[in-house]
Amino acid sequence: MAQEMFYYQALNRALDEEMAADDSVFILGEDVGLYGGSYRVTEGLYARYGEWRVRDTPISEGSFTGLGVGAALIDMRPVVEIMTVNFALLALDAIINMAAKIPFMSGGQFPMPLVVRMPGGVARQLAAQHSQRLEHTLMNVPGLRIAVPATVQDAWWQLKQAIRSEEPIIMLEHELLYFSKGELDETADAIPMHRAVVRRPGEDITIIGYSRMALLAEEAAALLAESGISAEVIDLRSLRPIDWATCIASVQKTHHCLVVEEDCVFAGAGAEVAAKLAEACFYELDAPVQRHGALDIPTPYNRSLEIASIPTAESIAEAARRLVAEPPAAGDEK
Amino acid sequence: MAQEMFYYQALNRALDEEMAADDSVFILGEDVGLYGGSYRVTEGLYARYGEWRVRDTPISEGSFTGLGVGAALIDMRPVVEIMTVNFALLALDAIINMAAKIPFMSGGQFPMPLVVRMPGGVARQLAAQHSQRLEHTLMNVPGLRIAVPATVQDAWWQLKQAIRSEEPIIMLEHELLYFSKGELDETADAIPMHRAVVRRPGEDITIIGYSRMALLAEEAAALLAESGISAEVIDLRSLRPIDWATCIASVQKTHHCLVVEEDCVFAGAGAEVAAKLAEACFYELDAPVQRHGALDIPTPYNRSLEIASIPTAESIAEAARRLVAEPPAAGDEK
Amino acid sequence: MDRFMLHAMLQDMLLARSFEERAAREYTEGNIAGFLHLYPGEEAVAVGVLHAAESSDYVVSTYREHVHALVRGIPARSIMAELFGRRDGCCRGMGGSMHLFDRERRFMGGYAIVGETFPVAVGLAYATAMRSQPEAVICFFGDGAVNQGTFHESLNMAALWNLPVLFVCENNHYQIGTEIHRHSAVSDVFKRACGYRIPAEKINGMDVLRVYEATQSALQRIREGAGPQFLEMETYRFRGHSMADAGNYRPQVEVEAYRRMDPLSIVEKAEQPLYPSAENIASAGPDTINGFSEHLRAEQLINADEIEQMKQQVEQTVEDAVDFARRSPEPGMEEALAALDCNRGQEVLI
Amino acid sequence: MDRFMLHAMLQDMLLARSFEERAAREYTEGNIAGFLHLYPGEEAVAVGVLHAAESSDYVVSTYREHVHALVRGIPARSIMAELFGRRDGCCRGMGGSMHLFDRERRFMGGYAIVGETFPVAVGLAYATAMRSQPEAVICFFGDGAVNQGTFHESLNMAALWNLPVLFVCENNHYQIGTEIHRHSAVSDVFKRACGYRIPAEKINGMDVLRVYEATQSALQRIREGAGPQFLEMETYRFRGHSMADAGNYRPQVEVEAYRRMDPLSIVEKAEQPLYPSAENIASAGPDTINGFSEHLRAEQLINADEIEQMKQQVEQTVEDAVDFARRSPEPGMEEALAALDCNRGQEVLI
Ligand SMILES: Cc1ncc(C[n+]2csc(CCOP(=O)(O)OP(=O)(O)O)c2C)c(N)n1
Ligand SMILES: Cc1ncc(C[n+]2csc(CCOP(=O)(O)OP(=O)(O)O)c2C)c(N)n1
Ligand SMILES: [Mg+2]
Ligand SMILES: [Mg+2]
Repeated sequence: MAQEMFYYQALNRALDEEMAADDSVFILGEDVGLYGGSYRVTEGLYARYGEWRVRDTPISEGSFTGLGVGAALIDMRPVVEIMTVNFALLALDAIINMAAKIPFMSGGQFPMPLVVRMPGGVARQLAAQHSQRLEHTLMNVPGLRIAVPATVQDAWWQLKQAIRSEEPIIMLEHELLYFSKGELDETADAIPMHRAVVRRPGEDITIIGYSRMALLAEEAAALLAESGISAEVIDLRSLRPIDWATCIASVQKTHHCLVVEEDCVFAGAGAEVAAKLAEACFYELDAPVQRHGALDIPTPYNRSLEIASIPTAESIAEAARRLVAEPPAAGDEK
Repeated sequence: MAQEMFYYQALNRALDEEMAADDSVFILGEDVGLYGGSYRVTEGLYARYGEWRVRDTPISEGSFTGLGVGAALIDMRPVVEIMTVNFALLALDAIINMAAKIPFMSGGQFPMPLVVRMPGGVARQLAAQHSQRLEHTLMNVPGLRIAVPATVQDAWWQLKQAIRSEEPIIMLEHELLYFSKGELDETADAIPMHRAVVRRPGEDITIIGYSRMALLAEEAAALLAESGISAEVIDLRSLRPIDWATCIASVQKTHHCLVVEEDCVFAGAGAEVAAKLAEACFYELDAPVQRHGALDIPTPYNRSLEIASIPTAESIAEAARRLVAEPPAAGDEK
Repeated sequence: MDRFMLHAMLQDMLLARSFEERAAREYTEGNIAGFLHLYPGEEAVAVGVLHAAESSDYVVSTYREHVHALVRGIPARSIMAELFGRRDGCCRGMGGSMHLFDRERRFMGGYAIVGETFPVAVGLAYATAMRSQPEAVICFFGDGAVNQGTFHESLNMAALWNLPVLFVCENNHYQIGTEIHRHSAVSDVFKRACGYRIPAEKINGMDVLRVYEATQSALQRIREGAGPQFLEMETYRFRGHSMADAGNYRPQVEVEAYRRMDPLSIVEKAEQPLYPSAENIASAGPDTINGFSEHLRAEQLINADEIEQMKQQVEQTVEDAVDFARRSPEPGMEEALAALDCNRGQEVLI
Repeated sequence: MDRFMLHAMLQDMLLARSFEERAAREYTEGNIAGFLHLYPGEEAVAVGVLHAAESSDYVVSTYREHVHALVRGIPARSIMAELFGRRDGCCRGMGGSMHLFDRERRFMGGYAIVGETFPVAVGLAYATAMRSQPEAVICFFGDGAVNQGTFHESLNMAALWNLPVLFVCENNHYQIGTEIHRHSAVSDVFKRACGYRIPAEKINGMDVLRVYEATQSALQRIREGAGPQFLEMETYRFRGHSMADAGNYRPQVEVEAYRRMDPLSIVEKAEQPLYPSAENIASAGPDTINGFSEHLRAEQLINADEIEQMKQQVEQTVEDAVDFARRSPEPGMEEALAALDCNRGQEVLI
């Protein structure tokens, strides 16, 4: 029953199905309605559900995200789209100090069935202000959950799961994945929202990634296979909580671990993954857990520099090669 | 020539001296002027320097921080006080997308001699919205520097160094330290702004902390000494950049490392420290690097729960004891 | 307005004053900690507004919200227990003074970050409008909050989509130690509403009856579909900003002048002025509320005995609340974790 | 206004149009990437405003800033090279289309996060006022930006402290695909200034002379110490929001109607209309700029030859800019790192 489609279409379908099923679900964000969404994720929904359920907002990220929080207090299920993660810096008070804390501060009286979707990552020459990554910031917030779908199937599953959950959930979608194609099987049994999956089994090294980096890790594994290295690739699918069991089991088998991220390495998302696995697998590791991520600079506009600032399949493979060839060189921050 | 004073007085003196020396230095923030500052840091300066140089602002964190950015573009040296770090969530666009990126995006044309001071940390029953920690968020931003003074001497040194620097610098001051006493020696040779210091030498374990946690680590070391464990305590003093050399040298000696932080452990500031040291000292460590930090919940208002949610000298000592008694138990997230 | 209503309002004002002064004492004695922002002086606003509201309306407030919560009907016991950080507090000791919530009474929270009340109120109103329900949302905030970006963003959205929100500015002239003419380009806060086509009015917030009437007619307009309304309540706080603030930045004459207009004296002025002495009042300049006070007494809507009785009742309520709070147990960590994950239900995460 | 000035303005408008259309072509050919926001249709605003400014005034702009940069005097070469991401770009290829900066010309940046221009402008003005310097700060922004919280916060501070800022709203009626009546409670943007005591006016932004005059007198008031001023320039963009947007949300009749008011035609209408055909114009309704155009021709301030010559010059400038950009080398990573640490100097960190 699988159907081929774009990632954005899978998200669109998830929204459409959930809106049809539950009229407390509504969407709000800039140009989500009449215009159909900057990345077409909300295409067609305005015509179908009308302006109250697909609400075009002014450029007021702080307040329309807060509006979602207010509506969620009385059992609406708002799906806020922040046009890109870069603008979410303006909405962090609503997300961190309100959505994540109200259920707790109220002593458990209030649900927070809020979903905040935001396209992000380094796309193509959008320059420093439009290439912000925010996963590290959101990960440190108790009360939030974060999904980072890399595939068409996960985009559909995780968005549906997020909308149905009573907790505040951030969906980090990658701008370069919207127009990637994949299979959607609506009949398959859903994987739990925050479970990691082994995308490719292997013996020599565990490569852990998420979102677009999980796909590059798979490409890297193919390259590594050519040089006789068998890499196991894990797609985290979720950054909060993280499915440690899947990661640990893999590292216990391969004894080598490379964490790949698009975040800047210093204090990025990978720091948590590396710190935790270095601790949990201390006695199993044949080499230090290494991180491979973005250079510690704002993203340059120039295309070659932009490419050089974040991991590629080749650079991942190269980092993995160095890691399995003991002892590894120190300090690999691509 | 040392003089005893409060931490807030050391900051006040640093401001006063720099303002007297350079009339491009000015202060802005809520109630910094007539009122003298919520924590008395700017006391007396309004009377001395007048309203243009000590500017009381409306409650408009996003814009008055941005005002500082604008003024810094033309060689003013603004010292922005965000009344507490909790309100800095409203100013992150100005800090992350503007202050940190403009020098880079402009191709190196513009300086950014901006200082943003913010009291933070868990104080005393201020509840979840007023106990936000933000170090993890700021650490991941290329272009920023972060100082976290724990002592009177460092408060004075680092604030003066920050004001004189041409780069954007965040001063994270701890609310519970303002009224702590210590010695200030104005004649001592300044330690470089981002150098870590060994506060107490030891042989068996390295305990790394910053801000108030560095002081608790010292107390913990005293407790450990009673049980015959010799702990070396490092005060990072800076979270970006981090002085790795000092940390690595210590871990190479003690072969054990405990990272203490007030941030929630999951994806907190300590994740970077632990990940990096686990990698850099892989072959020297006798046990995994462990982190000891805040529980993964918003800060409860109730006093006992609040205390239980963050490290204490006792809990640090306990974590250190377990760590040196090999093999350590898994998963210590106080 | 009938006698019953009037008495209820006076009783709430007395309770508010007494509760807050007691909270101050408990703070001094170390039973309450953190930031404690008290309401004395501003009672007419909370009482006038909330008596004009329906119990189905939603209320959103700030860190200075004890009295809004009390008048809304949250028992004094459960508020005091929350201030004590105890298990029987309305938020089980997790929220404290600045974060009172009561789902059942539609008290949608005290928010401690200035400016958060606006989008929350607009969100509640959006949901209400979307479901075509007749409820309104009452959003309280101070004069200082008006300068926060969310004020602007939220008022624009409320007007654009014609949402049922009543914005109530408690203009006590100060943002902590910064007087309004030093924090706002316009000292008449209601003028800020002009940029959004929102009808706005300045009301004497020391006069509970005027507050009541203005609120009633604003809520009526809202229910008729006129969209958001804005009321600036001019008022004054007698104490410092919080227990940490002695309020020394204010001229003593100013404090005295406002004490003369103590809202409590509207209905009981001659009987027993709580704050200013009778001589002070006599020597005062024009007191905008004397008229009302005299009117009420002339109408014989209350007498000295009734007031005395009310006061005793109020004192008892507060005493009982403190007693209750004191005896309530401390919450355990498992309760904190349960509060955090209150919504997880049976959801399988991993 | 003298002939020389008028010609300079026309030349800048022609250059602006030509530069932008060429950028669009280079984008289509893959030489420029990222988001590219073009200015055709709005030229009268940048040209009118910046010709009225002094070179010592500061300019702050958005992502739609190429033309502001050009008119400010940044060479077309160095802007085009920046769009190409090359080393000789005004930001060495680090900033790109949305982030043009030029310290020397006081072009204080293109900011890509909507609303950032406000506090930057206020900060520049604060510094200027504090140093008692006579410069003003010109802050450009769109109609959509007006709903961002920083607009409100910044205007309040500018008015409160009487800062020398000229706020220039380029009201092109759209926030990407959302028309102004769907994003703002008031469609007359200038009305937003009323909440801050800032004098504000709506100007026909398709009429370069009117823009010039209004700016000149606003700047004069600012320099006389009258504090911030606000000008709403009503204008229109002929293209989509960016190269990624075909602009299909707009009725074709609307696009055509505004094309008839093409600001370029003010001074050269009869000669060679760039956008609408002569027939289109003839069949048009009232064209607010015909009056000016005729006036200028009647005064014989320009003739066909001069216009032709100007056009050739402009084409050559643009051609040369593209050529220059194409030949400029790519920056290396060491240059990126140098840009990041530009201010470190001799500072010892650790
Ligand atoms: C965003 C933010 N900035 C600063 C503060 C600190 N603060 C708490 S109350 C307050 C003053 C608020 O004044 P106003 O809105 O007039 O309310 P009032 O306290 O007078 O009732 C300030 C600055 C805060 N809580 N949140
Ligand atoms: C904070 C923020 N939110 C959203 C965006 C995406 N965005 C870029 S331009 C734009 C529309 C701006 O409209 P307007 O201010 O009218 O300027 P115009 O593009 O019409 O010149 C939007 C929503 C952004 N850059 N920044
Ligand atoms: Mg106030
Ligand atoms: Mg526009």
